[in-house]
Amino acid sequence: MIETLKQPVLSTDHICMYFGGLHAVEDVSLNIQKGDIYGIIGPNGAGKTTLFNACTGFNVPTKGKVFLCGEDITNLKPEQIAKKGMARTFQNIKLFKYMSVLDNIKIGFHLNLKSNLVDTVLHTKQFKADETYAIEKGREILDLVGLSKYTDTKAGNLPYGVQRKVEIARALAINPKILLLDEPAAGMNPNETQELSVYILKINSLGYTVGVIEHDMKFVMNTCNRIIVLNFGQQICEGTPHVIKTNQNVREAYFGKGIVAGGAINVAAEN
Amino acid sequence: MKKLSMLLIVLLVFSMALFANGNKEEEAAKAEGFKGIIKIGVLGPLTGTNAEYGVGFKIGTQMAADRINAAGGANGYKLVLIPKDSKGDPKESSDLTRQFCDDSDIMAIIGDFTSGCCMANAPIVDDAKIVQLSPTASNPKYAGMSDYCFSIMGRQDGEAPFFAKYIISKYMGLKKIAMIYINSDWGVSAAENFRTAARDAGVEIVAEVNYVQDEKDFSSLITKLKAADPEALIIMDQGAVAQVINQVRAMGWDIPLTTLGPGTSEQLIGLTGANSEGLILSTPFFFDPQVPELMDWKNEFNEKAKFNPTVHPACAFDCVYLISEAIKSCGDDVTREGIRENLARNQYTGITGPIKFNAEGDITRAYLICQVENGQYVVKKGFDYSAE
Amino acid sequence: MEYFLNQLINGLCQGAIYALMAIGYSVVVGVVGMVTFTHGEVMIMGAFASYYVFQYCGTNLILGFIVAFLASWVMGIFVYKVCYERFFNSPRHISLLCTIGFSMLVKNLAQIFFGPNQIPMLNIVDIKFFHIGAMQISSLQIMIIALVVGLALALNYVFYHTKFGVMLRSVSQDKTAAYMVGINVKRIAMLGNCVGCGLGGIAGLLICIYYQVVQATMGGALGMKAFSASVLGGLTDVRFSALGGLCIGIVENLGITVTSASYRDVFAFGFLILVLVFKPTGFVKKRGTKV
Amino acid sequence: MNMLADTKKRAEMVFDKHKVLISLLLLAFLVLLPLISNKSYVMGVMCRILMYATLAGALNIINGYSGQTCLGVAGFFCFGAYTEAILATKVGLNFWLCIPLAGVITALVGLLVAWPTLKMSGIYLAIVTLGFSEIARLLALNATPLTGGALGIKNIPVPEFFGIVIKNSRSYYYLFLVLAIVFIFVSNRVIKSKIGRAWMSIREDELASKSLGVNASVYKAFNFMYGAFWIGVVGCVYAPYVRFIDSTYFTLDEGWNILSMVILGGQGTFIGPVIGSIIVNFLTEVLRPIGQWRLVAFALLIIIMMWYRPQGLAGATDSKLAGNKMVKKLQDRGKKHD
Repeated sequence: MIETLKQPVLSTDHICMYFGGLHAVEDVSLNIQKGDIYGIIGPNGAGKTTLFNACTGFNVPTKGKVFLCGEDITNLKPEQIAKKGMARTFQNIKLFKYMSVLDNIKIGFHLNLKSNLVDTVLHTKQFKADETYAIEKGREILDLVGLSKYTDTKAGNLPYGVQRKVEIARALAINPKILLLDEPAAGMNPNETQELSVYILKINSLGYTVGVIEHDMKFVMNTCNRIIVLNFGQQICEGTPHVIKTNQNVREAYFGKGIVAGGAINVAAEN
Repeated sequence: MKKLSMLLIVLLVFSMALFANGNKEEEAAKAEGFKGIIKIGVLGPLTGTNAEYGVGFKIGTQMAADRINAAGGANGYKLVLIPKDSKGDPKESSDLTRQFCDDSDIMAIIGDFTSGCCMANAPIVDDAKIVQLSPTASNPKYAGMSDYCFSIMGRQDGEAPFFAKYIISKYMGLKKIAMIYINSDWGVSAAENFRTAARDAGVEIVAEVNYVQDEKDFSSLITKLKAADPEALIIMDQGAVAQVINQVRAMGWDIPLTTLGPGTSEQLIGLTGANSEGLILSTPFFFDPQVPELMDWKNEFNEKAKFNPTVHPACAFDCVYLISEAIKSCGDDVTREGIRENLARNQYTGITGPIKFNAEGDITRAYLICQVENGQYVVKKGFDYSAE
Repeated sequence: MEYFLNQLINGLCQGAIYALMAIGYSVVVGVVGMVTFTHGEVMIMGAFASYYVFQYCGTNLILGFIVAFLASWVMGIFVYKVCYERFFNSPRHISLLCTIGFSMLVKNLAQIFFGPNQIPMLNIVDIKFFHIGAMQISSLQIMIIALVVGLALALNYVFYHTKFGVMLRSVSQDKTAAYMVGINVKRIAMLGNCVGCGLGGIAGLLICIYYQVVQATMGGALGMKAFSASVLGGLTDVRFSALGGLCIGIVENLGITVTSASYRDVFAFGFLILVLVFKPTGFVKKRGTKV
Repeated sequence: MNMLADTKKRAEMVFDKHKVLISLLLLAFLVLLPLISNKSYVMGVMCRILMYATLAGALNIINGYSGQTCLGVAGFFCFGAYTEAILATKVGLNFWLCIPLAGVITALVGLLVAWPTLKMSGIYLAIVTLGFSEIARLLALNATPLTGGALGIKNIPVPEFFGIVIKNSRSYYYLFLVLAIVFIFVSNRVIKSKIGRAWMSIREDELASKSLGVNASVYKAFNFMYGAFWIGVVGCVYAPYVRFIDSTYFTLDEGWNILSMVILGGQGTFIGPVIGSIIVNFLTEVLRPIGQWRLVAFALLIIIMMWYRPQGLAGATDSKLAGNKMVKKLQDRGKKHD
């Protein structure tokens, strides 16, 4: 019991990601516990998204390992990792624009549907069960996250903020152990950001573990219960919002201290 | 679901368009003093790579029909030709053949150009019991496919042996030759028959290569043949002969060339210029400058077609006459079967020479030896092979 | 042995022509960023243009090449206007299908206006032969190889040592970025397309001189060879595409020497597919622009 | 504008109501057509329409639903037809057994072709399929002992159905009709299932569908096999219909022809290819007199279609197939909402 509590949902072990000479992620180790809302922050080019990609199998890390509930998923393909129970969203929304919101969710259920070609052609019990399951669960999720009024609208026609929420809802459909959000608040106005924060807290309260990349300090501080700060690929601090606020390195990373900032600019120039 | 009904409407329009037909020609013909009209379908590739021959068909047959009608028609009936473009595509050809078969006015079909098309049509004409008389199909398998299939080109297994026996071994007196042929139904059967005949005639084929339709680069093949160092090269094709000749010369290989297939085609000389000088070939028929009516025919054709005829339109010309003869001997009740019977029975001598069908519906022709001398085809009667 | 060397020379010559076609092709694909099926037709148009020039102004090779280049350049403009200009933001397959339609259009119009038959192109160059031992090479073959190498080098220079070349490469790598730094992307794309087509035209003329015949229906097969050659070269890399062309030519001819010419395209495409199986992006390390 | 949209919606609702009726009407019309006119020409054309409708439909499964670019349809067609011809003439296998066999073999070939290019961008698949199509034709032309080489295979035995010999084009009309209906029925069910959704999600956004656990490569491969299967089946029925096949039946032009049906008719819907087949074959008949210009007309039609309606006449308007216009429209809407 204690162990299961102790065991992190997602953990990376000294993970490195190099592109040629560029060290995008350098020796980062993080542990996301069950129930966390785990913030990953850092200035532009700090390697946040790269870290995500390394975790979700879109890039294979150069060194180090990734564990999902203690299971090594380092070299798996994205779809396999998704199957293991890790869902993600993208920095630039990747909805199926032309499909209705419900259909988007349905595709999210892909992994939970068991019917094969024969079932499909003959419309066996299995198939009918699957379809009904997909639709009902889909509506359920939409109700849960309060998007039911959009059920049959085309995803592409929705306002930006709502599209975000739909994308997250779709990620929930695969019933993930952990949900990784890549800059969900990007390009949102303050109100939308506010809504989003509430939305994420709600999802978390439903028992989902969430990892979120964000620039917006305010957003992160209000939403997350643990935070890791990256700078030029290296983790410079990890802890509760309070710890972060008071951490010297973080201040330097963001507001600059001569040398650090200068060095930073040089490095940036090189890459 | 709008789409479904859209589909329905399109279908209706479509079928209406298909069922609509009707004709006034009958009355017109009667007015001209004919007993009635007899329609003959003409199939040929009016477009596509073989367009030259298809157009030749169209004009050749029309010339024949005009002459016959001018002379009071076939047994009092006016012959009306219905030329259609099969593009040398078997599918297209089959559809058009079906169309002909449905039209009860059409009594016989002349065509198609390639053996492939003719063989694709064979089952259809067999069902419809209508004659398909091909001027040019020379695939030995073709005529046998149905009682209603005829060809007057003369079969490969007629011409190829003649070529091996008389031209290569007797006339040219060679023992080692190389062979390049097109990998098509025509070319393959030609090569096959040539091989057997050559074996009998004691001619050794030291090298043989083939290529597919639309081949353009023969250099590596020629190098291959050259390596075997034969005494002469025989080219079996209609379309690409000119290119082969040119490329043989372009590779600086001056070897005696002979060709089986194109006949006395003016286009060939045009395409090869000086390269084809001395080219030896066999032809079932030749526009002999000594024979005035042949020259008239040639000139008349040239006026209409704006290019000189090969043997093929001449054969097409004869086909129409064959049909009209068959109609004549049918007497008054002209039926498709009747035409078939009489066609098989009749004997007729056209501009391309005497024509008498064997049991299968093929004919065996006598061939001439021609050679290109300063840009002209000249008949060589080196010896009288017909005596043997 | 000499026999094989002779075959090798044939292959080399063939390959050189493919290489030239491929160069033009990869310029088009590289700069425009879309795959085309019209290249074959464009080449043949060039050949026809210079054929008529030879007819009326006597056989002047230099003039012929210039005319072929310009004619195909003009064709390039049409292709660009019809198949590319309005499709930069669309899914790739649309412009692809559009080029297929365009090539059908050109091919059939050509058959209507120039006739479906072969047209002779005799004695454009008077052929001499050079013998090295038992293997021989004709002046025509030498000319072709030399011309192709020259053009390849010239193009390489333009690409990597001139302002225009820099623009072309920038557009081919990232249209938005190029636009940001103030390059008139559409115009450069069109120019690049035209350059590629022009080179195609020269290739077309060379082919027709080599085969001594020009025919409206020749384009399709050649276009596909150009396509496969530049796919071998990673689609956008000029130098590797040339290499791809050479390889296909040699593989074809050596294949033919051991079997028969009926298998020509089997060797060409079989080789292509094999390479793709083992090196998914052709000879180059990584694909330049995403096509 | 709004009015118009409303009327359109209302019209569609009406049609939806009478959906069953309309389809029944259509079916009755098709079944009774031979009684209206059993001219073998009309029947021949109808056979061709139905056949190409199925072929185009199968191609549309690949190009339209999963957004892959397959240009080698003629090659699969060739494989199917030759499989039947060889099995029927050399082995003497029953036609009805040949159908599944031909389908499966073609499907396996499809897998073989698709596999190397699954990980690459679509264009590689395009060129590989194109090359495959030529290779298939040349193999048919050169593997003389098996395929009869250039002389082709003639006198392919005609199938029997409980004693009824399926010989004339009229009986083949019914055969093709049944085939087309079965194809549409089965494929419709597949598309409206998990599998179909996966295909479409790949078409719309491969990365996203991967992130949702859709195994893109496997589904693409399966999609390719599924399409190839049906193309093979059609080929299998086609062989005894023409009684004589050789390699000239399966040139690239044949491929372009089928492709143009899909493009004109519409991708990503079932009705699209059918309409495409009708239009193309209908024009083929009507425009015969103008000879070569007919193909010019087709080419122009394709270009115009790509310009103004990339998804085709009856294609899936709400899909990536519809090109950038749709995207723009959506973006504008999105902006308005912000």
